[in-house]
Amino acid sequence: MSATTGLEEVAEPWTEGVEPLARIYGEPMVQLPLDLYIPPDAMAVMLDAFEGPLDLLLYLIRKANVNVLDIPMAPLTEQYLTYVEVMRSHNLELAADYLVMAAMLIEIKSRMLLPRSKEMSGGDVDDPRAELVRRLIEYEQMKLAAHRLDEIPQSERDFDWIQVWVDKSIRHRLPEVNAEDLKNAWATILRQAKLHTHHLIQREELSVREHMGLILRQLRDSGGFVEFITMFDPLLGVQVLVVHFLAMLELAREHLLEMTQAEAFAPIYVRLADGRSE
Amino acid sequence: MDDLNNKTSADSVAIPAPQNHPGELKRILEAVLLTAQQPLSVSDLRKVFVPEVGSDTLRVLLDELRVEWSDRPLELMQLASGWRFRSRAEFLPYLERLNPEKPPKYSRAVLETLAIIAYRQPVTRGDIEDIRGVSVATQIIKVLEERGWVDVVGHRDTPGRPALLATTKKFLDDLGLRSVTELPPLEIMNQTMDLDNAHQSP
Amino acid sequence: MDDLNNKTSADSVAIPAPQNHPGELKRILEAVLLTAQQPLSVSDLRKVFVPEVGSDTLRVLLDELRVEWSDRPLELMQLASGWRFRSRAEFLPYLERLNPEKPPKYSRAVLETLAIIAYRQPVTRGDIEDIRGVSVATQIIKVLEERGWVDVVGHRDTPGRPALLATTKKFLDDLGLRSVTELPPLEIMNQTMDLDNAHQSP
Repeated sequence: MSATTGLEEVAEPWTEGVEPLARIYGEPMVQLPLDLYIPPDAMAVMLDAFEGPLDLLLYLIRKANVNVLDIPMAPLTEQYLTYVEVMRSHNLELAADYLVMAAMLIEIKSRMLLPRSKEMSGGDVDDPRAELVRRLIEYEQMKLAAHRLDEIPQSERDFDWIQVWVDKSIRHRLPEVNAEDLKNAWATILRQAKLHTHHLIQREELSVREHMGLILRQLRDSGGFVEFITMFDPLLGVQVLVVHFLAMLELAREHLLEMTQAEAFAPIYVRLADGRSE
Repeated sequence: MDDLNNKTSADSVAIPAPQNHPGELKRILEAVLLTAQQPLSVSDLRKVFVPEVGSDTLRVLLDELRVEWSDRPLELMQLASGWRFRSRAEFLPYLERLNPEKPPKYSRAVLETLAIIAYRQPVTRGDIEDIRGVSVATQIIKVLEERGWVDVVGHRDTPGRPALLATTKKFLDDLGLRSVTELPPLEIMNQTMDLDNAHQSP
Repeated sequence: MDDLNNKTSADSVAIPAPQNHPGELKRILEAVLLTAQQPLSVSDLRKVFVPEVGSDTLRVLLDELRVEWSDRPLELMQLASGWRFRSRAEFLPYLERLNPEKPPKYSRAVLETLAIIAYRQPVTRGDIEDIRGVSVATQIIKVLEERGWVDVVGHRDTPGRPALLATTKKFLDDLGLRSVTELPPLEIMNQTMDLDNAHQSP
């Protein structure tokens, strides 16, 4: 009976160093003991051992080997009160819960003495013990569940989670920049400059600036001196060609390149103005 | 003109290993799970891969990984909040020699309270007291809350609006469970407790 | 009650596998190293074994382990303070996707310099200094050049023949732009910012 093993283990925690109070297995008790002697020093250990009045009651019921559905209320109440009295007489701090339970037991016992009233529905009898039995059964169920729960392997106690070292320093992360950052940086520059007249940098203007860079790169990579028409790729479309041409004029205006033509209709040459080609 | 800058763009930052190969995917998963700070769900794990990898593919790979590790010192667990590696219980004695710190042990009062919360959730402190038949010290609930195993999930609409307690995902994770339904089934108490039948037999 | 716990934890912990077998020793070492939160020296590791295992034996086993892991996602490192597993660098990009960290940031000086080069290209260092009103450290240009975002596209035909800086294709790629024209448009000053006027001297 797995249901009983858990209880048995819990029912005997005070046996260490103290004479065992009871054995549930071994010699089965058919009758409740008529009187009860508890060694005084065992009492303190005992009080610790019980989780409360329900626990104590369960213990007494098990010790007596009685059917929980047919608890003999008189002897059980008597035993319970004896325990409680002993605890009190030893000035042990007794939780009020024990006294509440004592009152409940006495009440049930007295109701048992009254003639039982038949339910309207028929043969069922309203047993004054029903609520107590329900509670005992539910508590025992949870007590066992607690025991099972504790048997499940638990992190830290029974195993460790794995978290292998990640050494971030072995990867060099570069800062990330987005277009918005650049806009904000520009805004900061403006605020610093504290100037008030504005105009908008047009996309067209930027596009010309981009092409200025491209042309300079192209010239640089081809030795700084190329024929004008090779700078244009008709496949890129009219708009690009126009921007490219404007960029070239802008570069010429900024003296960044020179355009030369020996005579009318002769090939036009473009040369970097930094003089590297010379 | 595009080729002007080829030189610089070729220098780009360390390219991650190609992840299209299933074996490579599995190695990546393994690395991620071994280094993670918490259990990782399949949707967490999907974030790792660009281009995306389907959840089904990941589940297959996770199962393969679990099998691959089955005769190795760690085990890959599927928990309430995801997948995580843990050390096998058989190695605990060795690990303890290195870190002799004793893990927390809970009193019966704490364990019974935890059981009631786990099996009867959501419950109020009053419910717990009814079942246990004693008042529940604040300290007991606090121990469980601090462990991250129990938290308040609401309030019952009764006078005083008492807090409703339930177990957390961390509780399930720490016990290696995926769901509360994986808790050991409650003993169906034979109403007689059967002590008589079991032991009272000459 | 403590004895409840004692019993159960004793149950859950299987008896340690016999550790005399070298394969078993290696599995234990592996488990201990995978679980450890810090590097373990050989003398730390010796504490794990009862009966004792010699340092030489341990070193041989550690080397074997390192070789066994050489094609796996972790590597066993021998550091100044001991042995430790770590994830291989190639998996870091994946791990980062799971825990995105704030990337490092460029200083304001670098960002402003970059902004000026991007919006006003091609520009000389002198142009940048004019706009920012402060001198531009060589280091700043160097950072941008090393990143492959900026390069010299020519030289202005003025005294000193200063280098003309422009952004590269890699810059556009890294910022996810197709062209500089996709940079956000912005308002600028008419006068001071008008580089054309500034440098278009007769």
